[in-house]
Amino acid sequence: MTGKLDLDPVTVRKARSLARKAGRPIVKLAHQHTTVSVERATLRLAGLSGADSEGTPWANRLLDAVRADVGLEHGVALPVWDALARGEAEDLVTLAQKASAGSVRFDLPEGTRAKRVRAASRRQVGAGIRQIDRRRTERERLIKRHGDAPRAPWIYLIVATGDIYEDIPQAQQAAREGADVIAVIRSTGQSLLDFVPEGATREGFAGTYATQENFRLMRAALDESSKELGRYVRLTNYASGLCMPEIAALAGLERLDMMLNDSMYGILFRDINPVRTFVDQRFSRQVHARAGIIINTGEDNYLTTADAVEAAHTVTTSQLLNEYFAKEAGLEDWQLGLGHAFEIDPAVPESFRLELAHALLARELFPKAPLKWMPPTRHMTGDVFRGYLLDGFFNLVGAMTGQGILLVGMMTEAVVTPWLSDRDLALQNVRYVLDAAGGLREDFHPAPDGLIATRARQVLGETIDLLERIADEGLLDAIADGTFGLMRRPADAGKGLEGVARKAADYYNPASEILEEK
Amino acid sequence: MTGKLDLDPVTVRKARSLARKAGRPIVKLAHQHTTVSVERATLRLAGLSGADSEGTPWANRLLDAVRADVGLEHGVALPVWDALARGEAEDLVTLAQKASAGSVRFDLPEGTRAKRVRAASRRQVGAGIRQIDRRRTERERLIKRHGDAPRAPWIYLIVATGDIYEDIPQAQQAAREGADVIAVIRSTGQSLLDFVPEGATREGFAGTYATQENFRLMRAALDESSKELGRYVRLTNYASGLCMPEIAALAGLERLDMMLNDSMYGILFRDINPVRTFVDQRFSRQVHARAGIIINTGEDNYLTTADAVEAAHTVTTSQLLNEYFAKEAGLEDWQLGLGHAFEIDPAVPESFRLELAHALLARELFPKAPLKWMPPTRHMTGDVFRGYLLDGFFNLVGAMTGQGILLVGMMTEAVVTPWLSDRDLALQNVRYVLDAAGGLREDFHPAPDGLIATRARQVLGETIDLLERIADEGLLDAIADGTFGLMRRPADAGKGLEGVARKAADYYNPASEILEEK
Amino acid sequence: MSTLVRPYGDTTGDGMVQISFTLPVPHSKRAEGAAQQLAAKMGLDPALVVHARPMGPDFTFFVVYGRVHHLVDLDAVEVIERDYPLLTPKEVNAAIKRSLSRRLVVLGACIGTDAHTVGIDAILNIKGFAGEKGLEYYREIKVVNMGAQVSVPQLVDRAVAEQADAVLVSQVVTQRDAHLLNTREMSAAFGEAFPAEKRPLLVVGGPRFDEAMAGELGVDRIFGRGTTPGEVASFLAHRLAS
Amino acid sequence: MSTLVRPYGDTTGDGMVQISFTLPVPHSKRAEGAAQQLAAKMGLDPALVVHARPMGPDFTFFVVYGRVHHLVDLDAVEVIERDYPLLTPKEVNAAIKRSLSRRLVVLGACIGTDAHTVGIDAILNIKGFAGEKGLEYYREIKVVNMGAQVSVPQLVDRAVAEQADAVLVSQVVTQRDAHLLNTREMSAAFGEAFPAEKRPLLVVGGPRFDEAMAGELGVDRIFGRGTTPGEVASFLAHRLAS
Ligand code: B12
Ligand code: B12
Ligand SMILES: Cc1ncc(COP(=O)(O)O)c(C=O)c1O
Ligand SMILES: Cc1ncc(COP(=O)(O)O)c(C=O)c1O
Repeated sequence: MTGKLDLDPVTVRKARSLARKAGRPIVKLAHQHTTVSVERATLRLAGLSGADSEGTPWANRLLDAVRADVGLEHGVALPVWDALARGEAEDLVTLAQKASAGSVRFDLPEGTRAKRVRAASRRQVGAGIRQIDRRRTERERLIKRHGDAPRAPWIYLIVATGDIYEDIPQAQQAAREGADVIAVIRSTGQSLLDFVPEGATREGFAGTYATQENFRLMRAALDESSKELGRYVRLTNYASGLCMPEIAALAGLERLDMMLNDSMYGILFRDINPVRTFVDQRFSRQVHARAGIIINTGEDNYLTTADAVEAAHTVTTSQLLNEYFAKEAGLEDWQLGLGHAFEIDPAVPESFRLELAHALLARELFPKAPLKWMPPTRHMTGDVFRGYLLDGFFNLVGAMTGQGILLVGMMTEAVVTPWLSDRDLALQNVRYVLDAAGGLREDFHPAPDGLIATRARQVLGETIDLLERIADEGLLDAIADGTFGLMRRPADAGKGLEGVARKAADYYNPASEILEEK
Repeated sequence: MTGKLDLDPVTVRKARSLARKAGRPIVKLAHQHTTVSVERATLRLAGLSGADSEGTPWANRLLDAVRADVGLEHGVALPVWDALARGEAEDLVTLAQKASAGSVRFDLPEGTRAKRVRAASRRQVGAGIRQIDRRRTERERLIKRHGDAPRAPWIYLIVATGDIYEDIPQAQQAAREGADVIAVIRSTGQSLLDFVPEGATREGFAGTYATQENFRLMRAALDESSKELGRYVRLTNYASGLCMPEIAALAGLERLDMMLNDSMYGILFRDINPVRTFVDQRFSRQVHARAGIIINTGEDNYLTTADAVEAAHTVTTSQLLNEYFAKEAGLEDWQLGLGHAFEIDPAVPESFRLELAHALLARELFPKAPLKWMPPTRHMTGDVFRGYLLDGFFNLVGAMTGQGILLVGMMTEAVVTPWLSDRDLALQNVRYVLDAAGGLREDFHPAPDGLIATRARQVLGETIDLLERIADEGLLDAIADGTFGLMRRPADAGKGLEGVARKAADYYNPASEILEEK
Repeated sequence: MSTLVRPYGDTTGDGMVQISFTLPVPHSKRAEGAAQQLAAKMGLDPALVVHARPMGPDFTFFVVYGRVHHLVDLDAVEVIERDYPLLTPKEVNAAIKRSLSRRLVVLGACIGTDAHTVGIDAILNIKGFAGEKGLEYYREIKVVNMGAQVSVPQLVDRAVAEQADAVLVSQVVTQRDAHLLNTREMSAAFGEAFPAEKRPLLVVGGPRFDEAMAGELGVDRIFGRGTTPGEVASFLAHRLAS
Repeated sequence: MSTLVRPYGDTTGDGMVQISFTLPVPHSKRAEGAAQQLAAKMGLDPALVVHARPMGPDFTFFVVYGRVHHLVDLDAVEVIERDYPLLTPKEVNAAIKRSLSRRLVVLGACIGTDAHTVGIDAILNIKGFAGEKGLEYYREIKVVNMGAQVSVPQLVDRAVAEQADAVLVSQVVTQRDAHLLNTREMSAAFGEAFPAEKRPLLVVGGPRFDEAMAGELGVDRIFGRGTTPGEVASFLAHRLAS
């Protein structure tokens, strides 16, 4: 598989160790802080679900009450299970209801009482994590029963109607036509909600809300399809955003198979506070690791605002950082759907070969990761014929460089969210390219000093320079300076900062404890 | 350029000598016969043009009168210039008019009289051939002045409105958008007319009549475009059919740059008598050789009726035969636009790589010929999106295998004769593929024992077997047996047979004489 | 299935369609407005001109997306449904044998200047089409295939000579309505050459015919895109041998 | 140029267009007839259904080619033509200086949940678009760019605080008419927050707006696909500094 670029192993090792150097302080930061969403995720793992009549989840209600009484810095476990131990309520929902009615006061247990409270919380959260474990086993069993995707790359299709009940038949139809992975695009704006909506929903804009019930409905529908089709059809949704940890927990509980989860996406593209993001990210990835979920990172997004040639090395840099953070959180190579994209202006001479160079570099830097290969979006126009052609050449790069997950490009990218027929046409395109030209990989041998190899080496060189700068000045400052996707995001600004707290000495979180044990 | 397939030179030599063996008897046949069209072409070279009030060309009128009086077997020159010498008319048109009014009788001169008559005819026909020479020089001068096509492959576009006055602006627009070669498709049925229509025409079906005036109008329009665009834009039309020799003469006189001219197309696809075709073909190619016209052969057509995988070796076989006949007639390597096509069913696994194998085989067998690469037609459907994609992959094969002349595929192939917008979209497609991926040729190295090289060797092997059979049983019998394009065409049937005559001992044709001299 | 439906883009009833066309006007805001106007006349509202590309100084190509408000009434759709049973070759042979007690004579050709024989060959040749054998395979059918570019007088003469029961004509080239002109010429010639009751059954086929036009063109049946030999054989048996 | 034109496929006046759509019906002859019916309602005559592809058990995708008989009347095309002069940055600065004698304050944002800032940034950031510098480059314009996902109340508050002369809003997501809903909400809020004569100039932009809808949406101007910063600056100068 590797070796077409003949990358220098010393350089590659250097790149990885620079990423480690840049990432380590961030991991330390994550150890030192907690967030509202980490704590709510803990409550959800303990079984708390549902919402009040206004749609505010009980997890939010309960956490807010706890925070008002004792602050966030000790974690939610001690005060909550203390209250339960005190008999304030027989279960978490009742406790949340009472708390939001103002009829419970929270306290911090100490000494042996604290010890017992910790154990009780660990038992209850542990049950949730065991449920995630069961889901993982169930996935393995279903894959064994129905069979896996028939080949690489896996074909990944989105649905985005905004209405889960329209999404379902569309997803089933997409699966029937060959999709190995279905992604339900999330409604615009959900990533900035500091709660996870409840129930089945029908009113998203350009996407459908990520809710536990929507997860469940879609997973059940795809289980049906898997049975019908004799191959396990995977389901994807989005973790990144203000509720990363909670969504990760719900995804694990409902047996989602992949999650969009990028270490910096929320910071760069949603102006979420960097510390909040890094803390949430680490917890959510620990949950994914446990759940056997494959993450998809978001480097492709950089190229929708920055130039894909000039900024190619920022993609590689971010992939190395994402890899470091992911592995630190316990994810394995096969779980790393590192992102990149076919976004070079098609008017650039040799653009196709430059794409090959970038895609091959990623392939050879991360030989065991199921890279996520994203279609052209930025240079798509209303000329749907041209768009269909570009998508074909995108598919060809995917095949020639052995990408693991192929996001299917839509000819209407610049026009509308995909129509039923767009997906059908797009799949025809993928199928033609893979079947007719997939084997071209065998005949593809970039000359050692040709355009492709030279370009790949150049990007790797620029990556090392950039990583050196980042390791030097610190990742937070680099982000503040607009290094990625041209966005400037200072560490002390951005959304969700008020949901971050530095852990107190007695901070306790049973979920983290269990997840770190592994 | 060569060497990617590592073809065995001994095998290649063997293929060529078999083609020679199969072709030589046909050349002999051509030497022994003449046809009405060869003789009319001779008259046209001597300056006879125009038609009677019913549209029958004077060349036909005159020849028919001659034939009625003395037969065809002596050639038209002796009786015609004899009549002129006798003072029956002061020029050819007047002679033709009188002859068709029945007021001249033709005779065969003998002895010294015949000698003088021959000399007179040679002088007059020689003037026509000198005009062709001047056209050739003019072309060379214009190419020098305006510049040549900017790169290979040359981009070849068709116009086909049926109306020369609609064709002209469409052709100019196509040139503006990047066409290096414009082909005016001929009206259906013209190839079966045993005369060349006269004047500017506006009523063709699915194409425009090939007439001297239409040639002139279009060439003048493209001369304007060449000036406007700073590159010489080439013009193509069709020779094959019952009037091959005459059309070749007119094309030379009007400075066309390429001609569809296949040694067997008329036989196979228009049921024209084989002897008629081979005789006409040889003469017409001698004229093309003199005029510096590039011929385009028609092997692509086989694949519209036969299966492109099963029949691949018939294409190679026919290319070798066309090459032999062309060189024998005086054409040089750079004038051999040997045809082949992207016609494998896209549903066949690895179809794209099989196309590469076939296209590369042609490239390496004929390293100096500007191969004519034809787009998919047979497997095009009303799904214009899919069609646009296939055309893109067709273009890619063209670029990766160094084809010389790229016929631009149209997404509406299965629907309508091309629209203005189809051509524009098609050119965008070509431009994208050549600019973005053209260089991929450098990175393309089929493994010595991989699918591509193995397939190419297999096709070459089957070609040798077939050529052996043909050389053995004779080409005429092979054609009668349905060897090519699944058509059975016996040598004693087919259209135009009545226009063939075995030459008499005193046969004389000044055009042949001059053309053979070279 | 409801009998009233709308186009479906992304959700039920959204009515979304895609169109493309060229206008003979130079590209400008006005040209885009003109594209919008045409789309509106076609019933798109709203209509989004999502792509406008100048093609030389005189033309602009447009891609438009939008919602049409037309309803499609499935009950009002007229289809030339098969009004005869689909028979196996065996059944066709048996029917002919029973009712004619001689072989049925079928004459086939591409008429006019049309040289596309693949379609008629698909129907006539043994090899057939889409896995079905062609009419030559039927023991009780005698097939005379005249091939390409047959003139109407030739065809009529041969029909007389062969005492054809049915004449099958293919037309693939449609530019300037060539197929319609040729078909009309053909049916008129047969009308003249034969008394009505003796005229052979006239069948035309080709990928761009409207199957509903048989009456208008003076023929007995039209077969379109994707026809299989079995359908044709069954039709012949139904009309000539039952 | 004649003022009445038709689509151009292959020859002048042929009226040819291409359309594609999906119908929520299983593939069958009837479905093809339904496609034909829709095409006819759109004005195609003849209409050729050249492609019909079943998509699962419930849907069929169609491609149709045909001739429309609609005429496009170029004189009747309504375009929002630029009704103000196109100025250079220098001229814009001079005009503002002359008539306002202070800097013009422009507030920009993507409102609602829309996070597509590339378009508004193209207008506002120095870097600009299509070779033209953005409004930040203009000495006499003060630009406040609030970025993405700004709520309407936030926007109004900031407009008050900055004493904005003009508010520039971008909307790229259009699914379920999000852009129209958000724009209406925005204009209504400004209507409530300001007396009519004090209300800042409201400008919206995005690739899928119909520029003729400004009145309907309660804003002063709409800019569509491909707008350049210079056009916007000139418009502002025209309306606020002349
Ligand atoms: C193969 C082909 C050729 C071959 C023909 C070989 C041969 N012996 O037939 C060659 C290369 C010679 C050729 C030449 C030309 N062709 Co051509 N050709 C095609 C092509 C690629 C495929 C046609 C085909 O074989 N289809 C497969 C058969 C099985 O399908 P079918 O014909 O539809 O037949 C089915 C049904 O319609 C029905 N049917 C058909 N006839 C009949 C008759 C009866 C009685 C019945 C019951 C049923 C029936 O049953 C059949 C089986 O289901 C098409 C493009 C395309 N992809 O469709 C262009 C096409 C038909 N050709 C076209 C043209 C214009 C030409 C040329 C004039 C120039 C050119 N562009 O190449 C020349 C001249 C031909 C002439 N004088 O007629 C145009 C016609 C445009 C139009 N609509 O008017 C097309 C559409 C290409 C294009 N877009 O320009 N062509
Ligand atoms: C880049 C991009 C993104 C980036 C945005 C980064 C950023 N910081 O802006 C990222 C990756 C984050 C993104 C995310 C999403 N996107 Co997005 N994205 C695009 C993309 C590829 C390009 C848009 C763009 O940058 N165009 C270039 C700019 C310069 O053009 P413009 O916006 O038209 O602006 C010009 C004019 O319109 C005008 N203008 C625009 N605004 C204003 C304002 C004023 C005041 C004025 C005067 C002028 C003006 O001037 C500009 C210069 O000429 C398009 C597809 C495409 N090729 O168009 C999809 C697209 C816009 N995205 C879409 C969607 C649905 C999303 C997502 C919801 C999910 C998804 N499918 O990815 C998410 C969530 C976004 C959210 N919450 O809003 C859809 C919208 C569908 C629709 N019509 O409703 C599109 C069309 C893709 C698709 N077919 O699904 N996206
Ligand atoms: C890694 C990642 N997370 C999340 C998202 C979607 O985020 P939002 O829901 O905020 O649009 C994307 C979008 O492409 C992404 O790449
Ligand atoms: C070599 C050759 N000659 C002639 C023609 C056209 O012949 P006709 O005018 O008979 O259709 C073709 C068509 O593709 C061809 O390939």
